[in-house]
Amino acid sequence: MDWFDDWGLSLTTFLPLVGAIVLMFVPQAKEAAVKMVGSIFAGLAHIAGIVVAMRFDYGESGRLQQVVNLEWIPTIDVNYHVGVDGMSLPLVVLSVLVSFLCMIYMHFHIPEPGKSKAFFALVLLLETGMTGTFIALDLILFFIFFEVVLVPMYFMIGIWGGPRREYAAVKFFLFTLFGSIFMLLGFLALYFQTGTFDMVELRELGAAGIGSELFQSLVFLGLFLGFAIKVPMWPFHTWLPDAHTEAPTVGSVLLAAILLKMGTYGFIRISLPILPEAAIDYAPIIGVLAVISIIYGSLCCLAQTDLKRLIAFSSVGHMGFVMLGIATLTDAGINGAIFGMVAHGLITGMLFFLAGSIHERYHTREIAALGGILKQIPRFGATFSYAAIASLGLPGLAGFWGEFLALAGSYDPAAGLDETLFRVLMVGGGIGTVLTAGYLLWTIQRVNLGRVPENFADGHGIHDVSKLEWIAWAPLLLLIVAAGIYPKMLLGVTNEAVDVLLGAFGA
Amino acid sequence: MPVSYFLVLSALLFSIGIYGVLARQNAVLILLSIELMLNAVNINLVAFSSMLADAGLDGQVFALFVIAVAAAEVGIGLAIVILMFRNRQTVDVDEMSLMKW
Amino acid sequence: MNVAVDWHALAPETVLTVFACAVLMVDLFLPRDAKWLAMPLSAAGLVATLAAVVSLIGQGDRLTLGGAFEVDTFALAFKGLFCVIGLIVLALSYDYFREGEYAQGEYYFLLLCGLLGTLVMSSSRDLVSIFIAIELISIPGFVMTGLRKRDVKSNEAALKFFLFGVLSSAVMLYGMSLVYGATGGEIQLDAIREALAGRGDDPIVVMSVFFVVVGFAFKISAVPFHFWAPDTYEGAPSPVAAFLSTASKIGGFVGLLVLMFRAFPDVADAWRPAFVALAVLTMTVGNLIALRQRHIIRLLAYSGIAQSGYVLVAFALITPNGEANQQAFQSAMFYLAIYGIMDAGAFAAAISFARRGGSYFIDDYAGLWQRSPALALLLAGFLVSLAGTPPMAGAWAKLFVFLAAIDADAVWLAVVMGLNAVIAAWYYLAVVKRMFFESPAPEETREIEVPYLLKAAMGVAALLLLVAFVIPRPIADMA
Amino acid sequence: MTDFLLLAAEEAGHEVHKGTFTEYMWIVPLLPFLSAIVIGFFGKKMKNRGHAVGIAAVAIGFALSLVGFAELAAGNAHVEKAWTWFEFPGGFELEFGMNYDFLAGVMFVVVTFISMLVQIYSTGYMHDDERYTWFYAVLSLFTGSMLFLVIANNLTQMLVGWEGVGVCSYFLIGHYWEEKENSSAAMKAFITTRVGDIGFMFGIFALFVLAGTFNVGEINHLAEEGEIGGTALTVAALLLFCGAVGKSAQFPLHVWLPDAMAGPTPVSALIHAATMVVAGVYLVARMFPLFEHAGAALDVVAIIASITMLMAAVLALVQDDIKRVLAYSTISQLAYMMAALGVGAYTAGVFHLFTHAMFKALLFLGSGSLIHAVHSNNMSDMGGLRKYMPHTFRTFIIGSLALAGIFPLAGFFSKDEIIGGALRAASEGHRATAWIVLVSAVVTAFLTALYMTRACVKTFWGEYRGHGHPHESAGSMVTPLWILAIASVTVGFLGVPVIGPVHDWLHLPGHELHGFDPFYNLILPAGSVLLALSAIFIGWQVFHKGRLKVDVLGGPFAWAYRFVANKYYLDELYIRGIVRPIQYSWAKVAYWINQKVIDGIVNGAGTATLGGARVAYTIDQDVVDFAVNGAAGITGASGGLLKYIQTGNVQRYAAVLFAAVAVFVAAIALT
Amino acid sequence: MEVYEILFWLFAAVMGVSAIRVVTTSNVVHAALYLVATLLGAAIMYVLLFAEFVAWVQVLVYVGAIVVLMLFGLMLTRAPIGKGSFDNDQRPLAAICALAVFVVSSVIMVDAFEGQEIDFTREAGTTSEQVGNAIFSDFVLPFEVVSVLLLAALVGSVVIARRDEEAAD
Repeated sequence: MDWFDDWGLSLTTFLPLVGAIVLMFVPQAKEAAVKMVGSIFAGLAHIAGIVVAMRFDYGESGRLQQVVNLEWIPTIDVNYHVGVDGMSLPLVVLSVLVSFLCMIYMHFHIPEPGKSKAFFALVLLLETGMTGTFIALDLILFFIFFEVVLVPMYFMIGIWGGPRREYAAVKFFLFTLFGSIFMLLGFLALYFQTGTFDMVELRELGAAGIGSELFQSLVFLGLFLGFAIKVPMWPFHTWLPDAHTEAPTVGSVLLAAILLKMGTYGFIRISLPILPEAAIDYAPIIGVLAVISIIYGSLCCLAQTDLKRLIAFSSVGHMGFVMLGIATLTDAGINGAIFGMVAHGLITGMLFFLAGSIHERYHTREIAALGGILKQIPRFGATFSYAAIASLGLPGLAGFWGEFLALAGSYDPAAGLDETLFRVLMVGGGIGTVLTAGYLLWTIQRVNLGRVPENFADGHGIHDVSKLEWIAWAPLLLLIVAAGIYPKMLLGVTNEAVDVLLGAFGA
Repeated sequence: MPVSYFLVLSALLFSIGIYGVLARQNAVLILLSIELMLNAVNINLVAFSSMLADAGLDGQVFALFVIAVAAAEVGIGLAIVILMFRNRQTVDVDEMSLMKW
Repeated sequence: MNVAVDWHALAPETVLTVFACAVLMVDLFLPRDAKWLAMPLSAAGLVATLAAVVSLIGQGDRLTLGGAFEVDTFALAFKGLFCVIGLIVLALSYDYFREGEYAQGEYYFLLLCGLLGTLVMSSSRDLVSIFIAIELISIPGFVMTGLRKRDVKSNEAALKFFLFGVLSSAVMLYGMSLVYGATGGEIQLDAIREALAGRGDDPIVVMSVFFVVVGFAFKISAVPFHFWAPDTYEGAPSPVAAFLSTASKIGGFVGLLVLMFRAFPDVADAWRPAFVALAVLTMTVGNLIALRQRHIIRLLAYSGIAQSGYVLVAFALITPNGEANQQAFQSAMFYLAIYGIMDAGAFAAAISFARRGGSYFIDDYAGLWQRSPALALLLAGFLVSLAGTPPMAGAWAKLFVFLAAIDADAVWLAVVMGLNAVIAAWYYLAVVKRMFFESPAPEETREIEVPYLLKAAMGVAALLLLVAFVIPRPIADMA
Repeated sequence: MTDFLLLAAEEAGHEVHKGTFTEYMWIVPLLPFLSAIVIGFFGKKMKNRGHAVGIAAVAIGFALSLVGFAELAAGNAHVEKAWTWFEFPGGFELEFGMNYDFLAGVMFVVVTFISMLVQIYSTGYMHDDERYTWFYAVLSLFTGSMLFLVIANNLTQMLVGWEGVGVCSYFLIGHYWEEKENSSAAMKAFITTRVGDIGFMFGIFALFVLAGTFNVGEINHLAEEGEIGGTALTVAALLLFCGAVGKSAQFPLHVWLPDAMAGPTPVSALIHAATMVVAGVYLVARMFPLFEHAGAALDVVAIIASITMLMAAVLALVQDDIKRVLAYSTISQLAYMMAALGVGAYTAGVFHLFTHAMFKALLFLGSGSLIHAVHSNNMSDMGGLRKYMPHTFRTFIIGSLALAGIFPLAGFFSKDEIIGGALRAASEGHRATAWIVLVSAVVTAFLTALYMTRACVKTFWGEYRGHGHPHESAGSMVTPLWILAIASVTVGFLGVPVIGPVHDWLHLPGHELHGFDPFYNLILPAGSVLLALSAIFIGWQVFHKGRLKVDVLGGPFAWAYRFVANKYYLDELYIRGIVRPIQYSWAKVAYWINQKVIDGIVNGAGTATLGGARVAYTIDQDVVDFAVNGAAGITGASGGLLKYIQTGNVQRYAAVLFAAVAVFVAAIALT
Repeated sequence: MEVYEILFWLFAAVMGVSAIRVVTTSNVVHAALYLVATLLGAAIMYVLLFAEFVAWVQVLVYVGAIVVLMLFGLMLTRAPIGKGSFDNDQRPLAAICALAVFVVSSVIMVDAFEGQEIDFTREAGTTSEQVGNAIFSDFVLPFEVVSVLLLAALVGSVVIARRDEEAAD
């Protein structure tokens, strides 16, 4: 099984790709076969991911493990360097899990205009990109995976999306591309400053300090643009609502559950350890933007009439908490941030699933048109309330710890950061949580509670949660509560890695 | 005798050629102007080569190649002109505001 | 009298010449309905040439014909590339010319001549050879452009191309003559470099280099010397357009590369500004105008212009002392290699779509995906590659130029490139959008049947790009 | 894999006294949680629809609590044990622990006892409810969270339970969510309390930064030792108090509790009278040493409490909805407890918490029985019910008397203790605020008796004003009433001054125990009883005999009445001043900015680029206009001859180019 | 003033004038003839510069072939022999531009080759044999390539110019 320690990660990453290629040769006519192949490969990838997690040595989760480092393009010192540590492992597992669940879900929800083959292939391609981003330890490799994700998502939104899908797709693509160009420039600048693309080496060099202060802050700015757009942080977020609103259910789920994390992950994996001084300089800005995102996102949620769009904006708010946590540069903050990433992945992913299913049952996402879902299809309604309440950060559910730790961190930010400012930010975040509770409960009230509107009274085509839906959702639902009750499940994995990261700050 | 004389002469021819290229409307005449320019080139080359008599005859040879190529080009050019002319007779004018969208 | 000739070094050119003449001869004896046989013959010729090229790999650098002719990695790489492009172009041409019943034999002969020019160019190391090579590339081009003789567009294109071609030659030659004089009678590039060492600010040198650059700027259609290109490409038979925008243009670039990097680097300080201007103008203007194109060939034309802008960045990075030169040189090579393949692929797709009463209008691409998925997918692949996004090799091409730019501390150039990349992605995606996100016009639902050769061409190109993406190492090493 | 779910939790090591049973008190919270899960998943399939499980669980819990309390009483000091929940290298350790002492013990008894009775009662009251099972599941969940909150040995854990009970109360208040106002009431409750909770959370952070731990005992200890102090501590204490204000419905966050009456009456009895709402009091009591050493914190508590108790008592006087009467009474009684703590009368406060739980639960359940009978909350629809429902009548009267503080009922002792404590604190001048507390406490005592009299009169005397024929409720409902009635009569004696065991149980170290004092133990109680009796007499005269009719709607005091009837316009203020603006105006503005400004910029960039493209293209085409002019030339040529190729534009362009090149060369070469 | 200087100035003048006429005359045929004059002048210059061989080639190829070809072309396209402007409306611009190029380049060149003399005292100029040697020593490749090029040009012009009888495409 030792070979697995070398190749497990690559296997996890590239199995879906293989699947996509295999799918090409399955005739579209054989719908069932297509779905089978797709899910099988996603399933295999999932298993591989689990095995990776099992063979991970939690004793020293701060160390990069299962590392593979091969020459790729020697002329510019680009290597195929992959590995996981406590920071990336949860995200890797999350992405394989969610992709697999999406596959299951897709068995009976292929949005218009069908073409299940292409759809499955794209999801698999996407999975490769996402997983790869989290295991890459070489800047260029990271960049490649980071970019690979764009294309399938673009197609997914563009082909299977809603009415304004073209606009949304192009916006998504160009916006992200714009950011990643600057990110790339940052990477190259680092390369010529240090002569390596290797994150590990760069981290060591970074602790000592790379280049002049100006250089650092310029490079950080470049990376910041790339990552902040992906997160997305206010004011770079406007691609998100459109993309989410137009994307097919699965697309939104993957987007929310994993793609957004690539940005925040970039911050903790690359920006912070490699450019610590600059990070300290930028932390206040990031913090402020984060809090703006929180409050602003919540306010926008209150103004939404479209359920899916509302959830999209809620992502802006939640990712704001993640960024706030990162900005504090503290153990608590960054652990909280990672926790928040996973939690948001689970919860918001779940919410998008639900939003999709609501649309499928009621053929509308207009909040005003909906109502009494809990009355009509109790199990579904209950699930919805559950997810929503988890999303508002109720203790005992996943949503809480991320916010708690982020705020805790910002009450007592890292040395060198302005305490007063961050306490103000904390208060802002607190207000944000109240607003969050506000709009989510309001949504529950409008969508879930009350009486069933006449036009749906006949309940035609409106069925409660189906078996396959349960299968696709149960893991998320369980993990939400598990992570809430036993946060150590995650924090135990991450905190050593975070400690290593903070080593760069002499913390 | 200073080589500059020849150089200035070639410069003169060259710029006259440019003038022709810029001011003429008839394809053949433009071609003639370009021939002037090529001759300017040749004068330069030959002048230099005899200025640097000891440095071999590269300049003259170069000039020969230029002449050869020029001949080839003229041939092609006239062929195209003729072809075009021929089509003008046959093809209807209205179809010709082309290559623009 | 008799000079030692390294025939092995000359093998590719020789082989190609032989086959070219063979094609011409055979064509005379072929009955009209068998003229198409010229194509397989030329294909065989190219394959043979490729073989000859391969046989030279790893044999170390060879210098023959008194240094006029050099065979090094650089030359071999490009010769290989040109052969591949040539094969692709042949594949594109076959059905087009067979169905059009244009002068097939002559066409293939001229095509081979043009390719021969590119091969010679790859190895030319003195002014005369470079001049002759570029002429050999251009002159068949003029003719081939005019081959659709009944088509006025074709004629106009030919004439336009011809006039500007000759004019640019004249300008270039004037420059060369001055170089010859200024260097005290040197025509060998290395000798020229020695002669020019430390004369970076000598007016005569600067001027001569300028005339040369201007001449080449016409050939590679760099803004503001680009205006002939789109109309020419559009008017020319599409396969010829493919040839012009790939082989012919890259040939010009090769000439410029050897001149700038081997002959004139010491004068760099004088002409760098010019190249900076050229590069920025070329990519920006090219991209902006491409945004407005609705005719696929014109789109490809302008996008091609923009792409050469990225290559020109490499030239804008040269410095006399030149520790970054190597990087720049490699990036330019790498870019040209990738560009050749992906552009040819894109043309192939466009031609396949335009066959049999198809159209060149992007609007008509609507819903192509539902009509013939494979074609749509391939074209999308090429466009994505041109846009420089993974998972196609185009990403590496861009990356390398970025690298070079950053390496030379020309950050702002890199930024400009980046923004251009975004704009470019925009119009490439617009086509993709049409093909995938829109449904075909009701009457236009029939599948487009694509001839095998075209399929093969596109397939090979796409495969090359994918492979080059996964393992860019070979090209990177060669560059 | 086990690693992946790191389930092994190691001891975090605090001083642990061994107790035989108290060791295992963590079972008590666990039971309801389990029952909640069982009911939730299988309840529907059970023939009793799940209540049996819930009742059983909580009954066992009650038994255990009694046993545990007995052991405490027997002298085993408090038990604390904890496991690490998670920790960060930065000394940031979060525990998952239990801390069982007298305070917790009292709470345990109260919570389990009331919960048990309420659940029994609900079998009758909720019998026909369509969400019966769900109701029981949430009740169990609530009980569990409440106990979890109580047993917590650290603040974060407490916060978790705190929010847990909050969400349960949200569910239960909104139990009849078909009606919008009910779900709105639920939202109001949750969000209002959440405002306080944020303060609580920040308080936790502040304390952690000060004390470096979340552990209650350690924090209190450090506070007593004076290790931590100063403004920071005061701020921290006040932040904690924010949480208390929210949960215990103190001014200015009290507005949610009356609306919370939208929930089923048993819920009101359990959550909004006996248990959850006292969580705030419990928090302050739990952190009492901290508050004592936190500068002005206690004074703030005292003042807030005074305001609240008066305000609420007055409001209780004008309500028609019987549950609202009780709700406001609850608010003012909670304020009473707070006030007690505010003047340092820790024992009295906690004891009042205990007794109040009994009789207030009794009153709520009683009112529930009434409502069940007449199908209306309004006292205007009741009247003369003593004839129809004797049991309810008797028990309700007992409860009211207890609340009014008539000897020898439970309320008497606890309330008396508080007034005494306030007087002591005032006279001995520990705290300036004690006087305020004293005065308001006395007034409130009077008002309390008054509004309870009013309620009883309007309900049980006079003629029946409702519809149908009211009848006594079923045994399942009456039995709990009697049990609670008995409790209300008896429990008070635990707190008999001086000798009552409560004084030992709830005695804080460092506080002197007061011996027998005729003034405090005879005269003062007598006085307060007289006060209450007089209030009852007046009430009887006014509300029953109808003496001294005051025209509240017109007349000189109309404004006052309107002011009170509108709850001092506080709700208006919140709704109009805060909620609506955020919910509508600000949200709209933010979204407008999003769409128009930010997205406008984004799209603007795109449009600008396209514009640039258009310009560039036009120039390009005009300049390089080969074909068009060519066509023109051909037009000329159609005259017969190929005269021109009109390359005019190209040539002009080329001319410019050449000139430019020449200049460029000149510029570079000749400089 | 040496004889060759006189010759130079004389023919330089001739060349200049006729060159100007080439680009200004309004008669196509005249233009071609003026070109002939210029080219002959150039040939003389080559002779002066001891490049007889080039001079001969110039006369034969250019004057013989190219110009004749041109005239044919003009005839074939039946360009008007008579009057008529062949210029577009921007002579001034063109003139300025040409002048700029002339001034700049001549100034620079004069300055650059200050004092570079051409030695006319040397005896006989380069023989065709020397040229041949040069070509076949250093310029084999270009020579071969040019032959291909000429072939291509030939074929090309034939293809383009021939009337393909059948109605293709």
